[in-house]
Amino acid sequence: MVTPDLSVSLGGLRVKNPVMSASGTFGYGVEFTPFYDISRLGAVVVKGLSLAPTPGNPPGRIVETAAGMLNAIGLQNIGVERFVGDVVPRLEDAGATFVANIYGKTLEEYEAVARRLSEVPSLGAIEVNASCPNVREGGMAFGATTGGIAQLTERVRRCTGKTLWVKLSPNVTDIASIAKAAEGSGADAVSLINTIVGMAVDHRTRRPELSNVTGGLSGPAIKPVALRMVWEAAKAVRIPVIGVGGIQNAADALEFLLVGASAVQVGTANFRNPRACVDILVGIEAFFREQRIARLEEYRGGLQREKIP
Amino acid sequence: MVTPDLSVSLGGLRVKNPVMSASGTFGYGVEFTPFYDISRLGAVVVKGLSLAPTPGNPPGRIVETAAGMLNAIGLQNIGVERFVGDVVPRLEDAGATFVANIYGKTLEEYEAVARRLSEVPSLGAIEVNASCPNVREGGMAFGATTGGIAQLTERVRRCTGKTLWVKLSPNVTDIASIAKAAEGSGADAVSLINTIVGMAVDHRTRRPELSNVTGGLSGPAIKPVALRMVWEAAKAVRIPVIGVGGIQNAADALEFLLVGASAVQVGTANFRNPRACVDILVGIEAFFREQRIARLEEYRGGLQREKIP
Amino acid sequence: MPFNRPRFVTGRILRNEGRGEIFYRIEATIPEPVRFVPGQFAMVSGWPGNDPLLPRPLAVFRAGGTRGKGKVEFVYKVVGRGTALLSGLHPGETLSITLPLGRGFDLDREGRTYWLVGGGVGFSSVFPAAVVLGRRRAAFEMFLGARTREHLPPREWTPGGKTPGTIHFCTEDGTAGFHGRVTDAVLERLRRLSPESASRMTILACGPREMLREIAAAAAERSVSAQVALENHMACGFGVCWGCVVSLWDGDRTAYRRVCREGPVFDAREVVW
Amino acid sequence: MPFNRPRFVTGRILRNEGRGEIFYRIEATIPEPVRFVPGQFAMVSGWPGNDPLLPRPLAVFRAGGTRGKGKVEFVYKVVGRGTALLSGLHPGETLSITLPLGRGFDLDREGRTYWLVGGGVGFSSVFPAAVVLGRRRAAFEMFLGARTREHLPPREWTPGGKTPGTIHFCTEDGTAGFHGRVTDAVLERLRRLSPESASRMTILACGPREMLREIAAAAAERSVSAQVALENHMACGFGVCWGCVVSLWDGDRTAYRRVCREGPVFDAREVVW
Ligand SMILES: Cc1cc2nc3c(=O)[nH]c(=O)nc-3n(C[C@H](O)[C@H](O)[C@H](O)COP(=O)(O)OP(=O)(O)OC[C@H]3O[C@@H](n4cnc5c(N)ncnc54)[C@H](O)[C@@H]3O)c2cc1C
Ligand SMILES: Cc1cc2nc3c(=O)[nH]c(=O)nc-3n(C[C@H](O)[C@H](O)[C@H](O)COP(=O)(O)OP(=O)(O)OC[C@H]3O[C@@H](n4cnc5c(N)ncnc54)[C@H](O)[C@@H]3O)c2cc1C
Ligand SMILES: Cc1cc2nc3c(=O)[nH]c(=O)nc-3n(C[C@H](O)[C@H](O)[C@H](O)COP(=O)(O)O)c2cc1C
Ligand SMILES: Cc1cc2nc3c(=O)[nH]c(=O)nc-3n(C[C@H](O)[C@H](O)[C@H](O)COP(=O)(O)O)c2cc1C
Ligand code: FES
Ligand code: FES
Repeated sequence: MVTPDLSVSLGGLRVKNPVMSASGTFGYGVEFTPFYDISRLGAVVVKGLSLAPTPGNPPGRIVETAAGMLNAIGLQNIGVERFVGDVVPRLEDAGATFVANIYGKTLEEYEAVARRLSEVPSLGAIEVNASCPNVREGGMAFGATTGGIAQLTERVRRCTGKTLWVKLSPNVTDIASIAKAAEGSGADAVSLINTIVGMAVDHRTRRPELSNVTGGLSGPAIKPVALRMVWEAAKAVRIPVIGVGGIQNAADALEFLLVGASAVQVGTANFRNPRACVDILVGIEAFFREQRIARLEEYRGGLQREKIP
Repeated sequence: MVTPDLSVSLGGLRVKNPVMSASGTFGYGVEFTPFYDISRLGAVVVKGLSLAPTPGNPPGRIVETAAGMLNAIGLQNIGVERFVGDVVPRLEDAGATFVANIYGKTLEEYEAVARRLSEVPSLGAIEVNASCPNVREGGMAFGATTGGIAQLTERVRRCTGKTLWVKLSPNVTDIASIAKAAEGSGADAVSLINTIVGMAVDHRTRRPELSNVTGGLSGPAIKPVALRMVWEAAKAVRIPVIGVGGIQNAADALEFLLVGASAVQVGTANFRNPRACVDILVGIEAFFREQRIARLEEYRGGLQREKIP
Repeated sequence: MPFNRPRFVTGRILRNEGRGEIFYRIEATIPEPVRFVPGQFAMVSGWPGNDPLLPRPLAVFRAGGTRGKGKVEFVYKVVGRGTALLSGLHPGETLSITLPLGRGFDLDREGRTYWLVGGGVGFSSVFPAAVVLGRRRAAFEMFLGARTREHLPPREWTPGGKTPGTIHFCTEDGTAGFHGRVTDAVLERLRRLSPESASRMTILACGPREMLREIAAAAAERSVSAQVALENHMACGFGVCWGCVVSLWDGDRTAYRRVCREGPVFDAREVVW
Repeated sequence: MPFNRPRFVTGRILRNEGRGEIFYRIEATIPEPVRFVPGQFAMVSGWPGNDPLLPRPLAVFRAGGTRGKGKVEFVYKVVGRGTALLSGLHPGETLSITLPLGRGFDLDREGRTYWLVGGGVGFSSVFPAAVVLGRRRAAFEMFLGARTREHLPPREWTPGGKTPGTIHFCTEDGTAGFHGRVTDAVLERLRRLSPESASRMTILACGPREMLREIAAAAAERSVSAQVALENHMACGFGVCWGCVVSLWDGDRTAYRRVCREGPVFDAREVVW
C-alpha cells in the first residue's frame, strides 16, 4: 500500500501530517535536533513569546502529580525580538514548519507581538495563548468568557495576515461557546486544551509546592477531559480543531482525530520521551497502513455514537 | 499524648472525625460492614437517591483512565422509599452517622426527595448533588451557573430542616462564585468536587467506551484540580467546605484540610482498598499524634502562602 | 480463622510462573485461609503507583492453608496492562486482594450430572468446580476449548483426584482433541441427549460471551439447566459502584444486575443475550 | 558509534544491586557507548504506567563498552517513589535513558590541585571526576561525608587506579574517619591553606544545598575557585520546559538559569545562595 496521505489544512496552514509539538514543552524546537529531524513534524509550536524577555516565576515551578504534572513556569521566554533574530534562522535551517505561540498581559501586548511576528515570512501560523491571566479582569484568563475570547481574537486578527490559531483554556463551564466565540471573531483554527488549573501542597511543611501556589495540570491525567472538550468544540465549530492534552502515544493521538480534531499537539510526553512526536507520527502511519486508510480525512471525526454492547 | 480531637462541625452536623465516604462509591454503606465498623467514620454518605428507583445507564458504565476512571452509572439507585424502609434501619443498627446524597431531574423532584428524607430522624444531613443535568436548561448541570445553584439550594432549603450540604460541580469557570451562591441561598456547607466531565474512545472500534459517551472523571488524576477548587472555595465562603477528589491516603486528606477543608470524602479509593476510609482516619490520627496537634482546628486551613525557597 | 466473607488482605507472592507465554499461575500467602465457592473471584492489584488504578477481577483458582497461614492461587492470561504488570511481579512482593467475592456456581443439587465447559482462560473457574465435584464423587464431564493445543491449560493443572471425570479437549485448529470450537462439541453432545438425561443435567460454563450465548441457547432448547459465569469491567468488585451491571430478565422486563454481586454466575435463562 | 550529544536510548538492565539498603548501583547495556564529562547526568525511567510520570535525573557514574554495545552505570539512593521503583527492577528489564545531559565539571585546567567533595549520594558525580583526574595523574584529594559509616559509599566503589588521591572520610556520628560534617573537614583544611596553594586549587562539590552553600562561602573567602553541582526538580532534563531554574548572578542582577542545561555544574560564585 502507498504511504497514507496525512496532510491536513489547519486554517490556511497546510501541514504534511497532523503531529505537532505543544507550546512550552518543546523549547524553541531546535533543542530537539539531537533527537530527530524536526522537519518531519507537521509543525513545531514554540514556547509562548511575549514582547519583552520574561524572567518567569521563582523556582518551585514544577511538581509531579498522579499521571500528570503541574507547572507554573510563568512563561519565561527570550522575547519576540530575540526569537526572530536568533531562533527563526535556525528553524529555517532545520527545514521545520513552525508556529509561534504568543501571549501578553494586555491586549496591546498581544497585538505588538503578533505584528512583529507577521513580518517573518517563514512563520507558519500564530497561536494565541488565551489562558493568560488578564490583568484588567482581575487575573481571570482572557479565555474565560466568550466576551474576552472574542475581543482578544478580534484584536489580534486585525494585526496580522498570518494564519491565526486561538488556544483555549479548559477552565470554563462551556468550551463549545468559547470555541464558537473564537470562530466568530476570526480565528482560523482553535487548539485545546491548555492546562487545567491545579494545586499541590506539602502536608508536613504546610506550604505550596509551587512558588505561584497554583499551576497548570498536564499529562495523561487530563486526557479524558481534553478529549471531551475537543469533541464538544469540534461539534460546535466549522474551523479546524487541534487536539492537545495528555497525548502519549499514537493511540491517544488517534482518539483525538477520531472525535474530530484535525491535528494534535504533544506536550508533556516529550519530557519522558524526547522522541515522542516522531514515535506518534510513525505509529499513526502504521495504523493507517494496517487499516488501509488512505487519507486522514477518512478517519478524522469518524466516531460512531453507539457503543458496541 | 491523648487522642487528638478530630471532631468538627459541618454546618449543624457535628461529626467525630473528618473522614467520610463519597457518594456513589460506598453503596448504601452497609456493604462495607464485612471490612470494618462503619460507625468509626465521621459519616457515611450514601449513593445518590432519586424519588423513584432509577435503572441507570446501559452497560459500558466505567472505564479506566490514567490514574483515574470515568463513570457513567446514570445514578442507578433503589429510590428514596426503599432507602428509608430497607437501608436506614440497617445503618441505624450499624451505629453509623449517615448522610443522604440526593438528585432529581427537576427542582420538584429534588424537593420531594428532600421532604421524604426530612422525616428520617436518624439522618445526619442531606447532600444535594448539583452536578445533575438540568433537563429544562438543555442538560446543563444545576450547578453550572450561580443562578442555577442559588435556585436549587433555595428550593431544597425551604423543604427541609435537616443540615443541608450542596455538592458542587467542578465543570465551571469560577468555583468561588458558585460556592458563594450556595452559601447565600442557605447551604450549611458545600462539598466539592464532583467528577470532571471526560470521555474515552476506542481508536480501533471507533466507538465510545461508555454507553453515555461522556462520563465523570474521578481518582488521583483529579486531585490537583480538586485541591485548588477547595482552596478557592474555602477562601470565598464562611460555611464549612468538604473536600473531595482523588483522596487515596492520609497525606492526601491532610492536604485538603490544610487548604481549608473542614472534612473530606473518600471516593474512588474505596474500590482499590475497601478499607481506605479507616486507613485514612488512622493515618490522620497518627500524624496529629506525631506532630502533637491536639485539635483538628490547629491544622485546618493552616497553609502558609510562601513556598520555602 | 478461615473466612468466607469478603476481606481485604495483603498477600505475599510465593510463585508467579508463566506457561508458554499464555497462562500465568500466581500463588500467594494470605493471613488466614479463605473458603470459597467455585466461580467466586477476587479483586487483585499489587503494582505500585496509581496507573493502572483499578484492581483486576480473577477467579479464585485454589485456596488452602492453615490457621494463620492461608494460601490462594489464581491463573490468568496476559491481555492488557494490569495482567502484564501482574506477570512482572516476583516472589516476595505483595498483592492486594479482596476476596471471596460474588456468587459462585450452585453445586449443591443432589443426583445431577454436570458438564463443565471452559473456553480459553474460562477453565480458571471451571477447574475449582471439578475439584469440588470430584471430591464429592458427583458425575461430571469437562469440555475445554482453546484456539490451539498451546492455548489449552497445561495438563498438570487439570484437577485429578479419585473421580476426575472425562475431559474433552477441543481446539479450533485441530492440534489436540476435538477439531472445532468447544461450543460445537457441547452442542453435538447436547443434541444426542435423551430428554431424561437432559432433565438431570446441569451445564456450568465460563468463557467468551459468544460461547456462553450459544450454549445457553442450546441448553434452553433441550431444557437443560445452565449456569454461566459472566465477565464485565469492574471498579469495586463488591457491589458498591454499580459499574459492572448486565441486563437480566426480571419477569417480562429487564433490569440491570451487578455481575460482581448478583453474579458472576447467573442462571443462563436469566441473561438477556 | 560512541556519542556525546543527548540521545534517547533503551537500556537493558544487567544488574541492580542494593548496598545496605542505602545505595543501589544499576548497570545497563545501551545501543552504543556514551562519552560523558563527570557531573553530566541522565534522565532515567523504566517503570510501567504513567504514575510516576516523569523520569529521574541521575548522575552518570560510569560508562563504557564497545561499538554496538555500550554500558552505563548509575548509583542512587532510594528517597521516594521513582527511586523505589528503580530499585525494584530486575536484570533483563528495560530502562529509558536520555543522556548525556547538562554541563559537567571543568577538569581541563592544567596544573591545578583538586579537592573533590561529596556529601551523601553526591559521591555519584564526584567519583567519575576522580577517575578522570586519576587517569590524568592530576593532584587531587577526596572528601566524602555521610551521617554514619553505613551511609558512606562502599569501599569497593571508590575509584582506584594509579593515583587514587587521598580520601578523607567524614561521618557525623564519628563511626568512621573525621568526626563531623564533611563541610567542617573541608573548612578546617581551607583555613590552613597558604594563599599560594589556594590560587592553584579548585574545589568540585556535590551534595546537599546547605553543604554547597557553606563550601562556596568558605572558598570565596579564601579565593579558591569552586564548582558546585546543583540539583533541582526536573521535567525534561534537556532544557525545554524551564522547570528547573535557579537564581544566578548575571552581573549585578539575577537571572533564572536551567540546572539541566546551563548546569548542573555552576561556578560557585555565580549561584545566588
Ligand atoms: C468475575 C471475573 C473473573 C475473572 N477471572 C479471570 C481469571 O481467572 N483469569 C483471567 O485470566 N481472567 C479472568 N477474568 C478476566 C480478567 O479480569 C481480565 O482479563 C483483566 O481484568 C484484564 O486486565 P488488563 O489490565 O490486563 O487488561 P486491559 O484491557 O488493559 O484492562 C482495562 C480495563 O478493562 C478491564 N477488563 C478488560 N478485560 C476484562 C474482562 N474480560 N473482564 C473484566 N474486566 C476486564 C480491566 O479490569 C481494566 O479495568 C475475570 C473477569 C471477571 C469479571
Ligand atoms: C543533575 C542531578 C543529578 C543527580 N544525580 C543523582 C545520583 O546520581 N544519585 C542519586 O541518588 N540521586 C541523584 N539526584 C537526585 C535524584 O534525582 C532524586 O533523588 C530523585 O529524583 C528522587 O526521585 P524519587 O521519585 O525517588 O523521589 P520523590 O521525592 O518521590 O520525587 C518526586 C519528584 O521530585 C523530584 N525530586 C525529588 N528529589 C529530588 C532531587 N534531590 N533532585 C532532583 N529532583 C528531585 C523527582 O525527580 C520527582 O519529580 C540527582 C539530581 C540531579 C538534579
Ligand atoms: C512546562 C509547560 C509549559 C507550557 N507553556 C505553554 C505556553 O507557553 N503556551 C501555551 O499555550 N501552552 C503552554 N503549555 C501547555 C501545553 O502546550 C499543553 O496545552 C498542555 O500541557 C496539555 O498538553 P499535554 O498534556 O500534552 O502536556 C505548557 C505546558 C507545560 C507542561
Ligand atoms: C462510580 C461513581 C459514582 C458516583 N455517584 C455519585 C452520586 O451518586 N452522587 C454524587 O454526588 N457523586 C457521585 N460520585 C462522585 C463522588 O462522590 C466524588 O465526588 C468523585 O468521585 C470525586 O472523588 P474521588 O476522586 O475520591 O472518587 C460518584 C463517583 C463515582 C466514581
Ligand atoms: S464492580 Fe462495583 S458494583 Fe460491581
Ligand atoms: S528540566 Fe526542563 S528545562 Fe531543565
